[in-house]
Amino acid sequence: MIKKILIANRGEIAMRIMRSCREMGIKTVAVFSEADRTSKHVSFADEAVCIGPAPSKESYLIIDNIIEACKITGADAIHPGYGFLSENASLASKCQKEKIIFIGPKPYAMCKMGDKITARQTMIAAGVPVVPGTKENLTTKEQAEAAAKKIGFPIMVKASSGGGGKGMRLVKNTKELWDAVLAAKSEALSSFGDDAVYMEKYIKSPHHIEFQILADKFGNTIHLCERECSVQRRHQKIIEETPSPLMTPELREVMGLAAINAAKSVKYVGAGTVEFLVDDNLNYYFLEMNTRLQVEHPITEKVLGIDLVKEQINIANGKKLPFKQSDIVQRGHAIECRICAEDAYNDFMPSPGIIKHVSEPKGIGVRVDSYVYDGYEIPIYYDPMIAKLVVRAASRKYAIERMKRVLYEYRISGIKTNIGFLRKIMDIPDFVKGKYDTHFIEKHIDTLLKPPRATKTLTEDMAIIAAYFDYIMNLEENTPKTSAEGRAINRWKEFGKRKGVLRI
Amino acid sequence: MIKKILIANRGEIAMRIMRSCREMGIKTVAVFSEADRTSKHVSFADEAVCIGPAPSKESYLIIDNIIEACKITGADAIHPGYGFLSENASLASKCQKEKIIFIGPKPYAMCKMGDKITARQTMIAAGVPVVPGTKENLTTKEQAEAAAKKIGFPIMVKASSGGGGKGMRLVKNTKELWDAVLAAKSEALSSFGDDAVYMEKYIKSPHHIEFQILADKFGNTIHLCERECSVQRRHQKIIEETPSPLMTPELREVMGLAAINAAKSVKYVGAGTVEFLVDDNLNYYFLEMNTRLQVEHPITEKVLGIDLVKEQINIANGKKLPFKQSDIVQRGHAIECRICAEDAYNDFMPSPGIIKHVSEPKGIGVRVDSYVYDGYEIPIYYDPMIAKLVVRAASRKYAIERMKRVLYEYRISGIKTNIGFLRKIMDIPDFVKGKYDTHFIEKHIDTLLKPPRATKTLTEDMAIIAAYFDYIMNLEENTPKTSAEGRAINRWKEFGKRKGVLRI
Amino acid sequence: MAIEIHIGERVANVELLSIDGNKVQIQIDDKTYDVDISMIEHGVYSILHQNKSYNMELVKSSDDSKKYDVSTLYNTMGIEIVDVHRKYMKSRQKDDIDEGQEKIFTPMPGKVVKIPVKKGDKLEPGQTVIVVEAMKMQSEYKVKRECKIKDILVNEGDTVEGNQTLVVLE
Amino acid sequence: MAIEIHIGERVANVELLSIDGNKVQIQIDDKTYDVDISMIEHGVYSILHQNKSYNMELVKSSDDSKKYDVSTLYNTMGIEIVDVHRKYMKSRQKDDIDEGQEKIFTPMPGKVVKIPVKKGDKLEPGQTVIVVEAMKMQSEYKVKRECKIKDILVNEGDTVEGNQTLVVLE
Repeated sequence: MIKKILIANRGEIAMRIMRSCREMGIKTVAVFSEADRTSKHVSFADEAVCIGPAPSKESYLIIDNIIEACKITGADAIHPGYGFLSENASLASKCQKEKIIFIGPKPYAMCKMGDKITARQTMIAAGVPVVPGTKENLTTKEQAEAAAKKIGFPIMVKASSGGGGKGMRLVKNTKELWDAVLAAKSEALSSFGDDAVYMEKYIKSPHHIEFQILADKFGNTIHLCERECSVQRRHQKIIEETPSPLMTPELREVMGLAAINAAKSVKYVGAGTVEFLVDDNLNYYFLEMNTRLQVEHPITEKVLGIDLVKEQINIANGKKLPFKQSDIVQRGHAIECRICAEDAYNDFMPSPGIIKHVSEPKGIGVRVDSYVYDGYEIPIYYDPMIAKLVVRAASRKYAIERMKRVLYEYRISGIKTNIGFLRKIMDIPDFVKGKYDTHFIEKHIDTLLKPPRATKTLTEDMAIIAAYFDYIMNLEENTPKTSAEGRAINRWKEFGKRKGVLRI
Repeated sequence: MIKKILIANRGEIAMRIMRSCREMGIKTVAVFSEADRTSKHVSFADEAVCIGPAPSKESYLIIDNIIEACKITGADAIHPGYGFLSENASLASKCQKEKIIFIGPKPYAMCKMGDKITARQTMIAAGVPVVPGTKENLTTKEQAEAAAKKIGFPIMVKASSGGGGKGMRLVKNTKELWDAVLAAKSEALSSFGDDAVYMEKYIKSPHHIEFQILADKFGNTIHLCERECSVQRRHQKIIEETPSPLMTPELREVMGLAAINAAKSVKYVGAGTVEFLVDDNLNYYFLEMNTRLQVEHPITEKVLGIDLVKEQINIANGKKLPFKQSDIVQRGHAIECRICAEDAYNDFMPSPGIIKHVSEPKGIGVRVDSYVYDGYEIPIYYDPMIAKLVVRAASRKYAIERMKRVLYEYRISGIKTNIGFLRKIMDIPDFVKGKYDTHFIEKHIDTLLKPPRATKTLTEDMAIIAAYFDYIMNLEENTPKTSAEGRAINRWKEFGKRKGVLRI
Repeated sequence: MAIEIHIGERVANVELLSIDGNKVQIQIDDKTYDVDISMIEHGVYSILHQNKSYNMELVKSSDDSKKYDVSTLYNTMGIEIVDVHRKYMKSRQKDDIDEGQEKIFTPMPGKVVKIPVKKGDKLEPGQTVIVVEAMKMQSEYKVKRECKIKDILVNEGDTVEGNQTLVVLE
Repeated sequence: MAIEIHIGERVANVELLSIDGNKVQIQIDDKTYDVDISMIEHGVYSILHQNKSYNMELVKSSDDSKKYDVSTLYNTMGIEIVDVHRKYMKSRQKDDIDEGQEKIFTPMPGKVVKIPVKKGDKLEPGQTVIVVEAMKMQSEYKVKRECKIKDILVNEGDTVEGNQTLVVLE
C-alpha cells in the first residue's frame, strides 16, 4: 500500500492531489523550483524538495531530479498531475526500474497514445471511429494528392507528434496541398523533432466532447460520462460543462462504449480521457487520448460524487473498481471556468505579478481549486491559470445562474484576470441555449471584447468618495500602526475614534 | 413574482440566503444593528438599512423596524432565516396585513407548532407518535401523580412554551414529583411568561433525528430524508450528519410519512423540520416542528443536490414543487460542523474579538458558509457561531476522512474557536462507528477535553525560529513599507533583498 | 479641504462638509452626498448611500501614492488625487507626451528571449525589436515608425519588470 | 545576537549563525539547525528543515510586542522574546503575582448585566461579584476567599474589554 506520494507538479493541481492524499492518510512530498519557494503547495505538503532553477526545463521537467527527490524522502509513488511530465513515458519507465509506483497507465499505453499516427492506427483496429484520413506519414506529393481526393476537401494536415495547434494546416484545394504539407513538416520538425504528418478530413463546426475513463488492473473498464469542452480560445479550453448540451442518452451509450474500447485496446489502467470531435449530425470521431488526469476533471466529480484522485490511488494500490457502469449516473449539471492571470482586453497577454487581495466565492454548490493568497507573487515561468472555479446545480439553467453569482463574488486585485471575460460568456445567448461549437469564442469575440458599459456618474462619485477617504486617512496617519502580522487592522475604525466618535 | 427580498437576519445565514437570491436575479436588502455596520451581509447586499442599536432586542427582534425597512426599500418579501423572528407568528401576521410576502408557513401553522402542548395534541390527533405523557397543563398534585403512575418513572416535566432546557425537570419517583412540577412552573413563568407544564416519559439514550419537509401551496408535501443531530452540547447541536447511522430504509419510510402527516395536519407550506426522538429499539416520537430553515439544512442540500432556499422562494412565488417523493434519493454522505468562537478548554466560554487571519478549506467536497474576514471584529451581542463547515463524500468513512482534512485546513487566528474540539470528535471510536446518542459529548467529555499532547522539542524549536525571525525582522524594519491597502507585502522577501540576496 | 480628483476625462472638485463617525457629508462638484462609509477588509470600502450598498476595492499604484484603481463589482476606474502639491508639480511639468515612440517597454514582467537588433540599427516600421516571454507566451515588440536604435538596456536572458524601458529609440 | 526565548517553562538560548537569503543557520541551546525560512502569508512562516515542511502562524500579543502565540496545525505555544531590555525590566520588576485574588476581571469582552454587591461589602468564598454576558451566554465571577469589595470600576450595562479589571478586592 502506498504510504508517501511525491507530487511531480505545482500550483492548484498539486494542492488538489495533496488534499485527497491527506484524506487517505498518505504523506505528501512537494517538489519545487527556486521560483516556487513561497508557492502554496510547498507549505501544504508534509515534505518539500527543491529540484532546480525557475525554468520548467531545469526543474519540473527533469526526470532524474524527480526520482532523486523520491529517494531522499522515501516516497513510494509519484503522481504527475497534468502537464509537465504527466504524459512522459520515460518517467513511467524510470519509475518501473526504480520500483516507484507511477500513478498512471503503463508506458505501453502512453507510447501508443502519445503518437497520433500510431493512435489512429490502433483506434481503427479497435473499431473506434476516427476522422477520415490517412494512417501513414505523408512522403510524396502523389500520395498526398490521392489521399486528399479520396477524403475530399477541405482537409487538415497535422503533425504526428503535434499539439497546441503547431504543425497544423487547413487546405482547401489541391493547388495549396503540397506546399501546406511541406510547411507543416518543417514546423513539426522544428517544434517536435519529428517531421511525420498525416491528413484528416476537416470537420466543420465541431464539438469537442471527451469521455472520462477508469480502469483497474483486473480489466474492469468503465466510463464516467462526458465533458463538453468546446469553449476554447487558441485551442485551449476555458469553460467546460457536463452533461454536454448536445448529448443524448443513446449517443452517450455508444460514445462511452467507444471510449471504453479505445482504452481497452491499449490495456489502459488508471484514469484517462478519450477526446472526440462531434459534428452537428452527432457523428463522432476519436481525436486523442490523454493518459492522465484532466484539468477539468472536477466537473465529473461534481455530477457523480466521486473523487477521481482517490480512485487513481486505489487503482495504483491494486484495488478493484468500487462501482459498475450501471452505478454511474450524472446528477444535476456542473460547469468549470478556468481563472487565468491575463488581460483579455490586451490580446490575452499574461499578467503575472503580486496578488494584493483575493476573496473567493463560497456557499452552496461551488468548488474553488486555487493556490494563490494575499501577497503571493505569481511567477512568470509557468501557466497563467491560477484557479478553477466549479459549480454544480440541479439544472443547466441553475448552474449558469450559479456560475454568474460566483464569478461576481470572486475578487482578485493587483493583477489582471479573465473573470470579467468569463462573466460575459455566461450572458451570450448561444451559450445560455447550449448552442455552441469550438468556433464559439471566435464567433462572439467582438461582443466579448466590447469595453464594459460606461460607469454611471453616481457610481463614479462613490468611487471618488472611497479614494478621497483613503487619501485623507493616509494623510492623518503619521505613525502607521503595524500589528504583529504587519497589518493595520481596522484603520477606519481608528480613524473614527480619533475623530472622537466611538463606534460600538 | 418576488423582486426584492429583505433578509431579517445577520451573519452566515443572511449571506447564504442572499447567494440564492442573487442567483435567481432577486435584489436583496440587509438589515443591520449599529454593531453590524462592518458585518459582511451589509456589504454583500444590494441595499442595507440600519434598524437599531446593538442588542437584538432593540434591533433584529423589533418587528416594526423590519417592516419599516421593507417599506423604505420597497422589498416585497421577507426571509427570516433561523433564530431571531423566524418562528414569530406576529411577524408573519404583520406581513399579511402589510401585503409583504413572508417566506415561511402561515401564522396558523406557526401558532399550532409554537406551543408544545398544542403541538402534542395536534400530533396525537394526526396519528403521529409522541412520547407517552400528558396532553394538558398539570394543575393538581393528584392529576400529576396519576399521570406519572400511568406513564411510569422516570419522567420529564417540561414547559409548554419551553426551549433550550429551561423549565425542564427529570423526576425519578413520586416523592420528588410535585416539587419538581412547581419548580418547573416557576421557572417557565419567569422565562416564558407562561406556567403551563406537561409530563413526558423519559427516553433513555435517545437519538435526535429530524426530517426535512417541503410543501407547496397546492397540498404537495414531501420529505427530504433525515438529519442525525445527536451530537449536542447543552442541548445545542454541534455536528450533524445525513444519512443517520441509525437509519434503515424501512424506518426512513415510516418516519418520513409521519413527518409529512405532521406537516399536513397544520396545513404546512414551505420548508420545515419535524424533530423526533428515536430510542435504541428504533421507536420514534414526535418532539417538535421547527417552522423555518434549520442551521443544518446544507447537509440535506449536499446529499440531494437541491437548493432549499431557492425552493422556499419558489414556493412563496406560488410554484409547484419540481419533484415527487420518488425523486428524492440521498447520494453519498454529508457532515456539518458548527464552527464557534469559544474556548472549549474554559467551559466553552464565548471568545469574541478581532479575527487576525482566516484561511478556509477549499477543494473537493467542501462547503463553507461563513461571514468573517481578516480584521473583522466579532461582536459580543450575538451567537458565537461564525461558520458552518460541510463536507460530502461517497461514503460515511470518506466523509469523516474529509471532515478531518478540512478541519486541519481551517485556520482562524486572533480568537479561540472549537475547531480543535471538533477534530477530536472525529477520532472518537463511537463517532467513527456511528454508535452515539445525545449523551455522546457528556460520555466522552474527559477524552475531548484532554489537553493536546505535548509538543515535540523539534516542533518547539521550529516555533522558536519563526518567532526569532519575526522579532529581528521588526527590529530591522525602521521604515515599515505600508502599501496601498495598509499591508506590507512580502516583507520577508524585502528582508532577503536587504541582505544582498535576490530571490528570483 | 477641497481637492481635485481626476477620473477618466472628468475632473471633480471634492470637499468634505462634515464627518460624524462613519456618517459623512461630502460635496462633489455641485452635488451633496450624505453617505455612511466604512473600511471593511483592507482596501475595501463599504459605502451606504440612500440605503444602496456600494463596495469599492482600492489598489494604490505601486509607484504613485495618489493614483488608485478603484473596482466595483462590474468595473475598474483609474482615479488620481490632485492636491495642491500635485497641481504645482503638474504645472511645472513639461509636456512629456511621447511624440512618436521613443522607447520600447513591456507592460508585463517576463524574460527577454530574443533581441534581433543591435545598437545603431536603422529600422523600418513594424520591425521587431525585442521578444519577451511570460507564462508560456511570447510577445514581440515592434517599432511603429522608421527609427534608429539609440540604446538597448537589457540582454537576452534577462528577467524584466513590468513597465521597464527595454530599448531607447531615436 | 544571542537572545533568550521562553516557551512554556523552557528557556532557550538562540543565536543566529549565518544567513544567506532564505537559508539560515541558527543555534538553539546546543543544537544547530540549517533551515530554509520564508514568510508566506502575513504572519505565517514556512520552514523547511531536512525536507520536512513546517508552518508556523504567529499572532503577536496586542499589548506586548515581544509575546507571541505560535500555532502549528496541531497546537498553539506561547513564546516570549527576552532581549537585553526585557531582561533588565524583568530584574527590576517586583513580584506581581496575585497573592490570593486581588481583582476580578473577565477574560472576554462582554456586557455587565448584574453587580449583586456594592463597595464595602464583605463576601464569603464562592459569592458572586459580577455577571457578564457575551454571545447569549452569561458568566458569573465569584470570589475565592473571604474578602471585602474595595472598589467597583464598572456599572451594570457597561460594555467591557477582555482582561479589563472590573472589581478590586482587599
